[in-house]
Amino acid sequence: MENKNERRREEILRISGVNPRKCMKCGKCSATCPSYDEMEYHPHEFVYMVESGELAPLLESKSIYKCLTCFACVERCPRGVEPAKLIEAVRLTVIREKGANHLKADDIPAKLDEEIPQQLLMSAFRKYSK
Amino acid sequence: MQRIGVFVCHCGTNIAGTVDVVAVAEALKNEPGVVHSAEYQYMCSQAGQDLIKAAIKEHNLSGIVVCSCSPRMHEATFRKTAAAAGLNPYMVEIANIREQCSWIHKDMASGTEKAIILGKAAIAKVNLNTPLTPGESPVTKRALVIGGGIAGIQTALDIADAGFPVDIVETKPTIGGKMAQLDKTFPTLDCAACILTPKMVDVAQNEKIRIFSYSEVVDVRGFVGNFDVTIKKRARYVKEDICTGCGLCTEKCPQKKVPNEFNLGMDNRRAIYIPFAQAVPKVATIDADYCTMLKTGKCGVCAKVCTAGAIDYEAKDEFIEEKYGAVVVATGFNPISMDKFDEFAYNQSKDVITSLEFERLTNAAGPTAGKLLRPSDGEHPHTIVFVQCVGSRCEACAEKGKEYCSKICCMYTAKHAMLTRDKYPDTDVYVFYIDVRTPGKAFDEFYRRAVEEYGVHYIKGMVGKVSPEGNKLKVQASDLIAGKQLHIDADLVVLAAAIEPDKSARGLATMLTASMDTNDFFTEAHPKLRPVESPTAGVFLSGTCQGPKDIPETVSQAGAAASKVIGLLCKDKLTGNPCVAQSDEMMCNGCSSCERVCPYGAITYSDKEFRMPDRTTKIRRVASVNPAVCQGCGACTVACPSGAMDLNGFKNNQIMAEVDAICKM
Amino acid sequence: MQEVMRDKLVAKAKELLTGGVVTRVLGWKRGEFCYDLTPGIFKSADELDKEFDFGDFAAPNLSKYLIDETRKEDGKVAVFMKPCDTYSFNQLLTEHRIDREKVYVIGVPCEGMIDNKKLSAAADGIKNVAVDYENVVVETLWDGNVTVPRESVLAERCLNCKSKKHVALDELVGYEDEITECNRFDEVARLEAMTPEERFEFWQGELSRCIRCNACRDVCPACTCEKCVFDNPSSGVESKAPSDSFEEKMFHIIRAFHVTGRCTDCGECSRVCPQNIPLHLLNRKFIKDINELWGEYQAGAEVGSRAPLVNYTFDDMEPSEAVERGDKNA
Amino acid sequence: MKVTYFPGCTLRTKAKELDRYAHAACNALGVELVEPDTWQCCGGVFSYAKDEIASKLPSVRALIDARDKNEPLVTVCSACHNVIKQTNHQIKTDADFAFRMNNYLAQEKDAPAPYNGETKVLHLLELIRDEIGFDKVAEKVQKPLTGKKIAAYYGCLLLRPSKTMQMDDPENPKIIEDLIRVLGGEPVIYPARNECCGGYIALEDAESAKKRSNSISDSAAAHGADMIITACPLCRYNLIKNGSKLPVVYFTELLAEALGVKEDNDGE
Amino acid sequence: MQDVTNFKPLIVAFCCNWCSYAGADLAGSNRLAYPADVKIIRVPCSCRVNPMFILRAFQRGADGVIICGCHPGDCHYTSGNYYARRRMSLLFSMLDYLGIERDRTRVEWVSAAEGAKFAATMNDFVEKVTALGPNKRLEDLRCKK
Repeated sequence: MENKNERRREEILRISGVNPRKCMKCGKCSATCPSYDEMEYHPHEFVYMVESGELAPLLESKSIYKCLTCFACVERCPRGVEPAKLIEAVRLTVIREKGANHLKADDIPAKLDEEIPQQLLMSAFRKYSK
Repeated sequence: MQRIGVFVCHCGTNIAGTVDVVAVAEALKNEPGVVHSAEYQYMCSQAGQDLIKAAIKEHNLSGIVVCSCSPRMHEATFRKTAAAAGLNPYMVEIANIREQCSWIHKDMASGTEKAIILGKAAIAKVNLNTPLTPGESPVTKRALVIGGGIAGIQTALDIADAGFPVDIVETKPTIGGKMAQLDKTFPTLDCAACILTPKMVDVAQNEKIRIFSYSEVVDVRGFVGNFDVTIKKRARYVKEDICTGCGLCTEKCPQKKVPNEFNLGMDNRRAIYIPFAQAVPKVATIDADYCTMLKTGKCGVCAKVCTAGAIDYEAKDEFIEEKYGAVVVATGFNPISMDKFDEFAYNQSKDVITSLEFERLTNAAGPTAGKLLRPSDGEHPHTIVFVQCVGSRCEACAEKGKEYCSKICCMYTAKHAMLTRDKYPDTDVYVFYIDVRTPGKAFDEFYRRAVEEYGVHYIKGMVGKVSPEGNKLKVQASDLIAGKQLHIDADLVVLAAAIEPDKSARGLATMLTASMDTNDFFTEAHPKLRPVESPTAGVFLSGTCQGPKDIPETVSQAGAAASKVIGLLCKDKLTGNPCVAQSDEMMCNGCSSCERVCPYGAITYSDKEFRMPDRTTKIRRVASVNPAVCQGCGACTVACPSGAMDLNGFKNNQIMAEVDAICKM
Repeated sequence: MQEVMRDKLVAKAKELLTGGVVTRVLGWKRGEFCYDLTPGIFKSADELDKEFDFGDFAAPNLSKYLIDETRKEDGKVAVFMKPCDTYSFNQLLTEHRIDREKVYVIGVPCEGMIDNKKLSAAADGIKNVAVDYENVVVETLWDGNVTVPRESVLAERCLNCKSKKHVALDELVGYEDEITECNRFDEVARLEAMTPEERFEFWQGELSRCIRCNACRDVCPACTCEKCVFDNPSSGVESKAPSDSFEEKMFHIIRAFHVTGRCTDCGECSRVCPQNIPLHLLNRKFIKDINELWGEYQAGAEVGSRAPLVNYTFDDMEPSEAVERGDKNA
Repeated sequence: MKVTYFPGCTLRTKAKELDRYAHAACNALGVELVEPDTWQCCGGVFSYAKDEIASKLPSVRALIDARDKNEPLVTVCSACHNVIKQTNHQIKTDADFAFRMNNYLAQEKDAPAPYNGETKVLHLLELIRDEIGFDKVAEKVQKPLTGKKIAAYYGCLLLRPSKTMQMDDPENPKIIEDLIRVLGGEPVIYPARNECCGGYIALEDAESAKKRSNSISDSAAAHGADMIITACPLCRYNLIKNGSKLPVVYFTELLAEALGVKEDNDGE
Repeated sequence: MQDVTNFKPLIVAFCCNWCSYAGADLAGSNRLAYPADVKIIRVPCSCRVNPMFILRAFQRGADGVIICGCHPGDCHYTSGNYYARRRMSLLFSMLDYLGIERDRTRVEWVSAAEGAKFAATMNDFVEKVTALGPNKRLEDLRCKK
């Protein structure tokens, strides 16, 4: 168990390329986050919890689907930590598991409307499915 | 061939306990060049020294080796002894047979054997020693202080107080620097002008001090004790010696739309101006970029109203050449540009200001006569948000912010917050911080008073974005303790901008061959032990040009720099260390390798003519070392591919002889 | 085989001489044998016609000779340079050894030079040589025509050519070219991968052949000291005769160290070594280390660049790490 | 001037106007937009996982096509631009990624020469500013947008991450405002112009997208704008779908209008 | 075969005057023993150590050479040890390349306060060099038997 957690942590750090130790805990990422109210765990908490190995709550949290990858946190972080990349990596460790796609093709028809651009479907699939 | 005397010290039993000193003296007797060998209880005692002096005379010694304690202990002693007996002090070598032999080895046999080898190495070296005479250079008894802020002012006053003439070069039309722009000073809250302007007057009235205002240093040559400096005095189009500072011209000038830099552009001044009421020198200056007369030749109002006849539209830049013994750099700082931090909307709203602008907004001599009013509409702000660390501790991007902590922001922000709450109790004041750093006498107490007595809201977290909406500034921020994202409708946002060294510092460092760190702060000769000296001899550092500092620190460093300058100027002649590098021009390639590794800028090049064996002449570029500047590290000797560069006292062949002596078994 | 022919260079040299742009031309001179080109100064059209040569044996790097030439008072000297020679030229400019104002650099493209030691080994009694892309046809005194693949007799440095672009130039005769692949550090890496015993064995075998003829030093464009430490009695390492003493053993280490960061890897040392000692492998080791430890550095690529040994950063690697670093690669 | 043009999937379906007016305007400006023979959808979003290769192949193929023609690669859709520029940047800066990507390409039929980020990626806005020049555009304006108060909406994709996108100041951009001025309109500066519209969250959490989109259109309206212009089909969709009070149009449409080539292309 | 049991190596230590030589003095003052095989040569700065000195020592029979200087950042002359660090990196790497045992050379930063470190360093270095035995290779580099 310990081992699996540690492996996951390393995987998250590897695929994101983020070094959470650079964080100086100023909270500017969460100050800047447009999805703050929708999230249970916020960008700075992702950074802190990945660093401390507290992955389970993050992996189970809906917060990983609420990040818009708008990169405001990345842009404004004074230390170059790039929290959005870390959140994406956490999400990927979930949806890369077998059968763990968050968005399935079958869900789509119900959500379609006349005007939906292809871009939206493509983006959502990329973000929520493997 | 040298005539060498060897003197082996017992140091009581300190040496004699584990080294057979008699055997050492006996063994060294037969080394090449040795004509005399003796041992004695305490060589460093008066009797021991007398014994050495007598031997030098009796045996006509040309060099001596003392086998004793560490040279760090008594090398100077024995050099004096030798000099007293008429021997060049640099013909003395010490074999360290105490700290590096008797004290660490238990066994008499191996201790003795090693002591003999160390003695042989010292003898081998002395055989190659040559008498050295320290170079002497005169000292020009005048100091130059570059920068006329509080650091430069304090340094100049202290040097002048000791009786030495000092020149201050200041780029602005007046001295005073940043401190003149401040309102109150932490943690005592005394008014900056009240404590600074008397000092400015002292400077003006001090007969030893000359002020070159509106001037800059354009060239520096020479070395410690002997700097030749060229100062450019920019044309101010007003004769300084005639202008009385009455200020009539500054009221009548028709060009009213010049941004007033003293108030950071928050109001306007005229094209002819005196920066502020207590300016020193109190003379007017014409801003050539805006003056209609200078630009078009039509106007001349100031000349008409000046009863003293001080206006001179024909004035030209003047160049002054002066000699100095010491140079003090006091170029200070500036807040960084907020252009790259527009998430705080500095460029999008007039009501987002920097802390220095806030100082002017609360200063009685400022654009609002000391009333805290919003720059956009002149209304009194009811909610003020202070943001700390804007651009400080910022590692993300080099062209954006600074990696270091600017040190002064925590305290001045606490001051601003406290003063605002004191004067306007109806205002809500928020301070967003990452850490509050208040090391300093009565500093933390000050910050706590802001929180506890004045009710300033300190919130751990950073502001993410400031959005100007209507006449409000919507501030979106983190409250990390409460775990909330805050949204505050503010009337005024104040940014604690990071500070950086003045832009002029880099060019100056090049002229002075003084080193700088990656942030363009001047480097000190030693971070702990020589904090006010540059590694370049004769160049001293005062104030924030060396690193972020508050006023008390700046003033103490300014005084320390002054005392170092005084110590230098007190000397009539500088006696150098003769163990300096020396270039053999016959072998020098002129390749510049040595110059590039020299931390002191001691090496220069010139083209010299050499007569060749075939009677032709050849011109070659060759290096020469200024012995007054060289500190004798030897970096150049290894960088030199041809071996033309050598170090007196530690010559290649001397060290090689030591190696040979040690390895000859 | 070379794309640009001798006649074109001669014409260019004559034009510069008659036009008064230069007073003399530094180029390659025909020697005793067809493969024996040496540096030469040409002052007239006549001399050029008679003695100037260029081709697959124009190996000598002429940059070093400019030190003396530019100290002479009489006007400008034109010099022909292959791309790799221009690196040495720039390095000498960096070291203030040459007065740039007095030189007119004519760039000559290079398709690779033939190593006459390799050629002599392949064919005995060389009378004449014809070269095309693929082959070298040697007319010999005794064996008739001997044909060998060109690649087999190309100089080592040309097989691992580092650049076909001139980095210093006043005028180009011909064209510039690109290098697609350069594996010049492969041989160093191969040695690094050996055990210390094998390496010792290798170098002992190579360096034992040295006869201390000083040819490597004399040809080296970095070895331009007014007085070499090995000729200087006060340096402590002076010695001229082959002996068993210190400098004899350490000569090549010290020489390589003295040119570190200044050596452009022109390969002249190995070219002239009569004992075929691969001296360039010492220099290349230093270059490889420099690149790996402190970032890519090519001496002579840029005039005025700061050589790695007269530079530093605060977080350079420690010597112990620098030495052990290789183990991880292996 | 001839450039390689990557339209992207949405420009062929729901955002035909964005494409059509881009062609019309470029025609008027003397720029020929040439599509590669084949191209595939960029994927809509750039994957930040370092080990993600396959989803970036379409971008690389387009980049190679432009490289082989020695032309810049131009996009108009913000999303395509963001994905392709970031992919190009990753190839240039991440040697491991470049190595694996090239290995991948080497397996293909008619494998192209290894790609190392040589192509210059330009958004049409950048092409106008940096290659054509605003002054040249100003000369060609036929029907200035006089009196129109226009709010430029950047969103996140054009500007961020700014180190990679290098288009403009991420916090206080001006490229679209400058264009509006050149076209004779009056730009409206409002703080939400670089905020996110919600993007793909529309499919996951419509409420969240609504909140984001409304805050943007409300901010633009509050600052007195008559209309919002954008370069991104998804931004436009989110703003309109969530009830923007202001019309939302593509910047290419305004450009074509000012250049006097809009009508000719309407209803094609 | 060498008589390894009685082998006493010859070690030359170059110490900078300001830090390491003072550190060696401190080791002495604190009576921290290290083998008498170590002989110290005082130089003003580690940057004064010419690679020629090191090679000379080996050639004349030294079995190990160690250079001690101030810690990076603490150089009395501000930058000398940074140059020394680069020079020694290259020199040692070259000796390794020629097949000379790595443990015969070392650079160690010892401050004036680190008497204990100085003694410990010397003890360790002597132990490593003793284990290697006499320095035959460098001497034999040119003498193929």
